Amino acid sequence: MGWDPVVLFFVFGLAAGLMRSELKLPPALYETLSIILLLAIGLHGGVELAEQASPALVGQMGLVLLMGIVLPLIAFPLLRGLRFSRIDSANIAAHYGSVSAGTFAVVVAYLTSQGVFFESYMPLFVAILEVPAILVGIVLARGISRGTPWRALGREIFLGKSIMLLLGGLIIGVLAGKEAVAPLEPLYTSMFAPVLALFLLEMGLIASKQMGALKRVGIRLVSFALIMPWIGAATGLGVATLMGLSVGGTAMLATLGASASYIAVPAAMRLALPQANPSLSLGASLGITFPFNILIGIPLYLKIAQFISEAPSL
Amino acid sequence: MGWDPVVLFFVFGLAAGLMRSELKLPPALYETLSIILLLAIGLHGGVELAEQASPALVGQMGLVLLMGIVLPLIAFPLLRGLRFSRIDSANIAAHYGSVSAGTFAVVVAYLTSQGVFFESYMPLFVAILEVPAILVGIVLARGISRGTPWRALGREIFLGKSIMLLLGGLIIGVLAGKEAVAPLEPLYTSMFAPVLALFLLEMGLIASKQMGALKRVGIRLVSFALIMPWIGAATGLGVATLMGLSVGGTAMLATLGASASYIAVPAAMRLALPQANPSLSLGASLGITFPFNILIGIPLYLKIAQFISEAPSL
Amino acid sequence: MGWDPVVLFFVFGLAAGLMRSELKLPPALYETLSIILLLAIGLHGGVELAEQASPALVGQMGLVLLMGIVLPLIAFPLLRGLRFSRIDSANIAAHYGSVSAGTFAVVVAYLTSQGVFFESYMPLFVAILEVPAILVGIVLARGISRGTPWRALGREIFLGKSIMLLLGGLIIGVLAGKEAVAPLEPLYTSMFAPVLALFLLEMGLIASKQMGALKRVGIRLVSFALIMPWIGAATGLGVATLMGLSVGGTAMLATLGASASYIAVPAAMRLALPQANPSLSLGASLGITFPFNILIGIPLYLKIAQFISEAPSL
Amino acid sequence: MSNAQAHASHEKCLLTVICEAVLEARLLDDLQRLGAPGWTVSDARGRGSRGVRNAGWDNDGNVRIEVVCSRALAEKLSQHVQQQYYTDYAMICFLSSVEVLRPEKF
Amino acid sequence: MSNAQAHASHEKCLLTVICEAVLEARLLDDLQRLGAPGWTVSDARGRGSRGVRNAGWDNDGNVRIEVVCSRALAEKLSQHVQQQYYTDYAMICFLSSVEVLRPEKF
Amino acid sequence: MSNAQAHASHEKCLLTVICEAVLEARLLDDLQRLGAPGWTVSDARGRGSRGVRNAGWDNDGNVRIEVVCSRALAEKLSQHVQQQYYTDYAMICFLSSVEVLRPEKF
Ligand SMILES: Nc1ncnc2c1ncn2[C@@H]1O[C@H](COP(=O)(O)O)[C@@H](O)[C@H]1O
Ligand SMILES: Nc1ncnc2c1ncn2[C@@H]1O[C@H](COP(=O)(O)O)[C@@H](O)[C@H]1O
Ligand SMILES: Nc1ncnc2c1ncn2[C@@H]1O[C@H](COP(=O)(O)O)[C@@H](O)[C@H]1O
Ligand code: NA
Ligand code: NA
Ligand code: NA
Repeated sequence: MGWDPVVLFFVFGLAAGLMRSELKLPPALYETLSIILLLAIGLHGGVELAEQASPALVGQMGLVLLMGIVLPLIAFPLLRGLRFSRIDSANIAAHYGSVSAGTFAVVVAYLTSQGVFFESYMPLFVAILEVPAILVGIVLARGISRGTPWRALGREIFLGKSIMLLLGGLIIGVLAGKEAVAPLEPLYTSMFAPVLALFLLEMGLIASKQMGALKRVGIRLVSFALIMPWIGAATGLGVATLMGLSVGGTAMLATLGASASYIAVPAAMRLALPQANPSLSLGASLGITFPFNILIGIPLYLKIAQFISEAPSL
Repeated sequence: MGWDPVVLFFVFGLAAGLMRSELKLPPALYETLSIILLLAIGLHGGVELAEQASPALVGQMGLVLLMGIVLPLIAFPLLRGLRFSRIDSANIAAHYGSVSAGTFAVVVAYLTSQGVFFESYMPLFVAILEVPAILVGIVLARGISRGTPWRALGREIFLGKSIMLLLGGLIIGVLAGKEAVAPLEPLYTSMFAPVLALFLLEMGLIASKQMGALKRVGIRLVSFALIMPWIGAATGLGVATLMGLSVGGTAMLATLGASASYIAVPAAMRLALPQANPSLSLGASLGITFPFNILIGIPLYLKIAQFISEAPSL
Repeated sequence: MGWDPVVLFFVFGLAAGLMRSELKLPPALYETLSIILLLAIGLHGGVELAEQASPALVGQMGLVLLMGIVLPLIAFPLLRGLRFSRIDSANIAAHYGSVSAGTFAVVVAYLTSQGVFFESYMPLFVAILEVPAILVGIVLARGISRGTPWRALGREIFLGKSIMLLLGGLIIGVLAGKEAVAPLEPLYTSMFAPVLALFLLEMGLIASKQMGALKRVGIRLVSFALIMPWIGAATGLGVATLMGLSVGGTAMLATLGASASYIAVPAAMRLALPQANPSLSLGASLGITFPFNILIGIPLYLKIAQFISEAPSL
Repeated sequence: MSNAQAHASHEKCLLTVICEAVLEARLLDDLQRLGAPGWTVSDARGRGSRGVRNAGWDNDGNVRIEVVCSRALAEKLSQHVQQQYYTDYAMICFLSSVEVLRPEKF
Repeated sequence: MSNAQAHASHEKCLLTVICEAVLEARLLDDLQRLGAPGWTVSDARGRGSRGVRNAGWDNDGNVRIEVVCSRALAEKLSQHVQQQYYTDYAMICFLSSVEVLRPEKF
Repeated sequence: MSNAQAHASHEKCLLTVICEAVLEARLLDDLQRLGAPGWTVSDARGRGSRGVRNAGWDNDGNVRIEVVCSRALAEKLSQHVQQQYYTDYAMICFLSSVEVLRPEKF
């Protein structure tokens, strides 16, 4: 088998951006693609959730929530150790504690193309992981001060675009059920790969811009952006093992742990923590960690998950 | 069977809007979706028309045209009775005498998912119903005065976006025929439901804004917007029975009667009757009648059509 | 069989534009459609190229390159003879020496619907033909002067949107191979015709505007725009015969020869040769030659190619 | 402004009209008829005395039209526009002075 | 300007704020709270002391907000906006004078 | 303007260039090279002496570029732009005076 064409679209965007090509997608297309991806992921998850829901799921959700709290708490001291300011460290930690729905879409496409089974309610975990790191990040930066406009922040976070779309899709999937959703299946079957390919083309273009910006910031940020995915992936692997997920599910949770947000968190943190420098967090998340996960991380996490599952003593 | 997911997308948009979520679709996407829907409806109708055309159709078209003239003449005195100004009454009557292509798309999806047969040339009637109510509305407001720029109005109406797309699709379908149109079928088969779902998501967001505006306007307008669909549906049922339509076709014509325009008519009336308050007509049409038809009306009209068709004496 | 519906969409756009209808597509949709078409053509070509590549291809590529150099050299004296200024002649010649990817998409759809085989690596030739005419045009206008900013022009041309997308798709197709690209196939199978239909609708609207502009320019330009396609097609037929292409491939190369650019070349020439009047070149290319090829040329070129292939002595 | 004179720039007037998008074609026809030398249009959204116009869908956007011309023409255009459309449509108009290098264009 | 007076037009102030798009909702809330009679928003991209903002994706665009109002209010609004957001967000603000025909609107 | 002075605001110049979109990259390069402190770009359509530019497709739109800077620089930029591009491209340029609160930015 050749290269994964969906990933090649990302490489293409990256290359076009680095060559300073004229190529750009209309902003409305990028928005449309990300709306469709989020809805499709949510809907697909909801449909399957309706079929497979079990009481054990509640415990699993708790564990995933915990993971979303722990990850930024690991990232923060690491960043402080690398001499980032308290505010910037908290901001970057929030990005890395949360998840990237784009990366999730790629791991879905990858496992599907490899024929690896995964628990179909994983999109639920994407939604759960989006939020806690934001709150932890804010507390890390400000303490639990009175001044924090929690109400406004809560609105901002829970009513933000990406969580609404994921949860909306999920709930629609659960309420409607597999049979009724059939006419909408193209959203996560035949249309999924083409939409994802175009989306990754644009992500490549965006990432190439962030890489340019990174040159100024230097080696400390790049190191963090390359180290943190391993820690996140390891945490995800651990939690998945505790939860008793399948090999595919384990690879996915590792990917989620390793991924850093670039939609929901930047928007929320920009308003909640305006003093933080967004070019640091976006540079790391989009310019380094996203490409790393797409190009190297995901296949690797699957390998490791397979290796662990075959290890006799575990 | 669970809830209809396409309708749930509307509810989702409505809920997101009422919760004041950040969610919004790019305007270019909304425009694209409505262009595709109109073309797909027209094309599908045209293809079937080419196969099923019969002399009886001419008579049926005449009856539908009549229905488009009668409906605003019923709505107008009702509105005057509710103490709306002459101008506003004429404007709202034009909206309710005309039809909503979005509502038509939903009834198509609903009947298809229920496996109910309907005459495939119904889109022709959508196109026919769009126009006469606008003219009647203008005459109701202004009388048949000399001052009315009929030429300019005619252009505005017949060359307006929605009629062009419906008729354009229809004519292409007729000229090309089923076999040749095959490569375009995804427009009204696999892509139809996903496009409609996204469209209804946006319609939900738009309707939620109109509902907010309705609070100021009060109970009289809401009453009208809830009563008129029943009258329109009854008229549609009657005309359909006269025309000898199938159960599905009857439910559809009832839906068309019950629906109120929010694309073609607002644009035309804004220019033809600028003194009318557009927030009244759009508030009623989008904020009340559209949701009513989507959520309650359509299944009901089908039930009634089925009931009538089974009644022995009819 | 009825009319080709894809072509009817072009006629529809043309008619709507000439009737001065309100119909227009959002610019972002037009951009999206052309991006998808270019990527799909490239990807499809790349996939097939990977399967069919042969050493003979290198020679064929050379011949096609030569054709791209010769065509503007034929067009230029013709234009000078029609009393266009040197600059304008060079500019128009560059447009006609290059190719129109939109026209290519139509010939792909046409041959496919007619069940005519063609060499699947034809998109490679589209990419090759885009460039040389631009360079020839610049030299014709300026001579090989020192002042010409070749570096900047080179960037402009090779990194321009349409070549990037064609080549990017092509390379991804080659690298990934048929099996891996399978999930992306809807881009050039089920989605191709609907995307092309919408694209041609917009092209019709655009062409109608150019036709208006043509009235001022008069008969000389129209003559050129109607004569040159025959010359280009003849050249394409000749080169294709030399190359030993199939009947379908021959019709395609004739179409490429007959077509004139309206995306890559205008953008490049506007910057390279600003003194040239863009409404002459776009008027001819979009207003006359594009419609001519879509409506009359393509079926004709196929007929001729079939006739030649059946001629015993050739 | 003496400074400007010294650089051979010339004072002209910039008329800005912000109104609902549905008026665009009609207003531009009027501008042409009344002799405007050109115009620039961009899409906008906004809020005024006639409520919020969010540009979320077809009938809900504004346009921002700019015309550079002589003060006399700008005043004529703005008076026409306001007389014709102000009562019935969401709209505002304002004038400001600008300097141009090639006055013959406007 | 005496010319303007003669035509019964009135001087008002136009405040233009260009800032990152993420601020839009918050800024408009502030404008409303501080009494702005209306505003017009359009999308933009740009470059300033805080780098390039290309509007290529969600978190990377600017908006251009215009308010026509009295000079006093414009100064109040611009001072508020700058105090509140200037240090942390990409933003510029400027004032200019414009003439309107119906001063009661602003 | 004395009023403005009293509020410690400072007079700067706003250069607005409206031109065909294909020039955008090149113009912005020039602006940067000539020392513009920043710029804002938005998409537009329009009509002028060189016909209608409808923004319907790739090669048919305008952009509206704004630069706030010192008057001297604005004149230099506008002269450069007009010399370089005016004959061959659809384009207009105009200057107006604006007041800013933080002159050090521009
Ligand atoms: N004071 C203002 N400043 C800037 N724009 C305004 C102002 N008032 C109204 N507008 C714009 O003009 C449109 C129509 O205004 P109105 O007719 O007052 O609703 C609004 O949607 C805004 O875009
Ligand atoms: N001198 C300027 N002229 C015009 N627009 C500017 C200028 N400086 C900054 N801007 C705009 O304001 C935004 C924020 O500026 P800044 O905070 O300086 O990065 C930029 O992205 C530009 O859109
Ligand atoms: N008098 C004017 N007022 C406002 N915008 C103008 C004016 N003249 C030209 N423009 C704009 O500048 C562009 C180029 O102008 P031109 O080079 O005259 O065709 C046009 O497409 C319009 O967007
Ligand atoms: Na993470
Ligand atoms: Na009706
Ligand atoms: Na050619």
